[in-house]
Amino acid sequence: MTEDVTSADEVRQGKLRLLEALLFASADPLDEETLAGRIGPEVGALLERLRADYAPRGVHLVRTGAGWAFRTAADLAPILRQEEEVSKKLSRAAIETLAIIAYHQPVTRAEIEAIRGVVTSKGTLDILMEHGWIRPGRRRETPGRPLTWITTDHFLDHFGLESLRDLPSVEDLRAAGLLDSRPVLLGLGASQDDAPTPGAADSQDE
Amino acid sequence: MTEDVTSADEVRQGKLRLLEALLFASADPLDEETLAGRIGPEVGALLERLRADYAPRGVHLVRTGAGWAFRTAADLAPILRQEEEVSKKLSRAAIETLAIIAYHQPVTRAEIEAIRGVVTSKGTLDILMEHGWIRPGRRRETPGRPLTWITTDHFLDHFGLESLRDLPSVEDLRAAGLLDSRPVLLGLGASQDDAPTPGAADSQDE
Amino acid sequence: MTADLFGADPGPEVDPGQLLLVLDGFEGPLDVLLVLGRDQKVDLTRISILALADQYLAFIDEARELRLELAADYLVMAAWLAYLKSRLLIPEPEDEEPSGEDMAAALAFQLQRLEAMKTAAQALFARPRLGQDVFARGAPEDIDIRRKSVYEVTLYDLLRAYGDHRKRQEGGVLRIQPVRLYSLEDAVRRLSDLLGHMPDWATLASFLPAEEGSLLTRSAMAAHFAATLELAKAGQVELRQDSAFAPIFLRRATRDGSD
Repeated sequence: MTEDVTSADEVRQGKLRLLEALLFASADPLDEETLAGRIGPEVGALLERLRADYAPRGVHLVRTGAGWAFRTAADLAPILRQEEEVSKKLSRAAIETLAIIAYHQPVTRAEIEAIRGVVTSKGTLDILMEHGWIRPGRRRETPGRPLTWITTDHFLDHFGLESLRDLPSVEDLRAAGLLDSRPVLLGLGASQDDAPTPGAADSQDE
Repeated sequence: MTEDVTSADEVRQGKLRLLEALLFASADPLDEETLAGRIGPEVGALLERLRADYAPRGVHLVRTGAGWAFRTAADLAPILRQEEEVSKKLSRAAIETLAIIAYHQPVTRAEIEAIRGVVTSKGTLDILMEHGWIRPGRRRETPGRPLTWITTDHFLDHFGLESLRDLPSVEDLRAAGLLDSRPVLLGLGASQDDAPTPGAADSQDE
Repeated sequence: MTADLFGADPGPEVDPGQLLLVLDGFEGPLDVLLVLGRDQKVDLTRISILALADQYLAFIDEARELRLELAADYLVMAAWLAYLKSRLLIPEPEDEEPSGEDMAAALAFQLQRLEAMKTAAQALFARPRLGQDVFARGAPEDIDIRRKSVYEVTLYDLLRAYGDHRKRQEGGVLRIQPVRLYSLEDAVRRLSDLLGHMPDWATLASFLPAEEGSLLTRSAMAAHFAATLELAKAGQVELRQDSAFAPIFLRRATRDGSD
């Protein structure tokens, strides 16, 4: 009887160690499905256990997007910080565009332009995509079928977000009605033509 | 008195966490001297403490020739390595061929060569097929009945596309900055016409 | 929330003159309006659109006085704001058009939305970032348990490859941007005007416009030279060149044809 309990514990302990090693070996997040393939269906509980084990340590187990990864603790950032290379600094346009895609996704380029009031210059969407932060989403089923843009799991990982719900102030902005991506005015930026629906504005671009 | 002890403990705990994070994030083993510079002279004792903490876990702190590093536990190696695969870089020719098949499918090999302007080596299509990104489609009902190539569902899966319709169009690529075909007319003074906003230059492309 | 987003930092007081100095730093007219709006030191939900329109129109006037080249969208915004202003000042006609109040509210909303996104962008980039504040395992071990992706190819790589390919294909299709050149007609008109103020011989070079840009300068030289020939043919100027490659002199033709 006692032996059985011990052996079940040992199996569990072994799985925990394997899970830990798998996550530790990888620099990129591993999704739960992949891990379940190696560990078994109890991986969810084991991940929570591991997260709790590491919570007080200098390395944390974090959930980001679809996956899990070990990352240095966020509170150590001031000591560990490495300044970004100057060449990698993003333009203001790129930073704002990323925020708009993150908060308004899926969002068309015409909508981004309506929000910013300027056309999107080169070196904006392509740079964000090169960083692996955004990717094309589904086409909008409106006239012209414009392409939409969405953020990636790597975006969540990079900014330490578990999900899009954790975007700063996202609920407040939604409640305030500020996540409406409709073009509003004539004469502003990309939506110069009369655009009663968002789709109509997009169709100009496609 | 008790307070002093607590605070000394906290300092020690903080140093232990920093040590852990430094070792975790470093690409190379860190030697004790370097660590002492960040942590303090007690680093030796802290390293031993950390080694003991991790001894039963799936990750070990090991001393290598040059210094200290975290490694997955040696006893797990056989299980971990079971599916070890080295990721490879795909050649430029292969990526371009894949892109052309994706955009022009169904497309024959002769057509791929006509589009690329170079002969496609046998190995290129083989690699793409082996990887499950492309497969033969229907034969073209023209003399010689050449085989056509099309992309697979795995292709969509790998690149996170829901359907082929979600591939960005040439116009989308241009708008995103991934395709800039405007030649630079050096010395023609055309740049004088550039408006102060970066976007103005783009609008000529729309 | 609203107060946090919009009331926190009204920013320094900006007058249109100062704004012009940093025109390059703006991301279009809406961005300018936002900076002007912050200058009112109220939260954007209570902003005076009428005052904002006046500020913006003053800004555009000043830019024009300084002969700064403004992109078309700045002027479109100015025209739109002038229209909005008239709609706000005169009684609303009973028709289908949106009312001035509605238009003003829509503009205020757009400014709030842009401000919200700017604030959100700051909050986002203030977060601990991977590779800068938070770090992944520095020495990942070569164990890829995700069998399906042996090759490291991202959608970006694929699209970039296709874009590069298309770029090579499109190499033959030139889109030539309009080139600013000095026309003969411009030069004739300009020389005719200037000659009235030139009592005596002057070099052709002294008539050339002092504008930047080598191509424009060279085309101006050619256009003015051709213009002098046209004007000489018409009997309006006299030309003189002392030797080959020497400076060309010209003056207004004297009426009696002597000299």
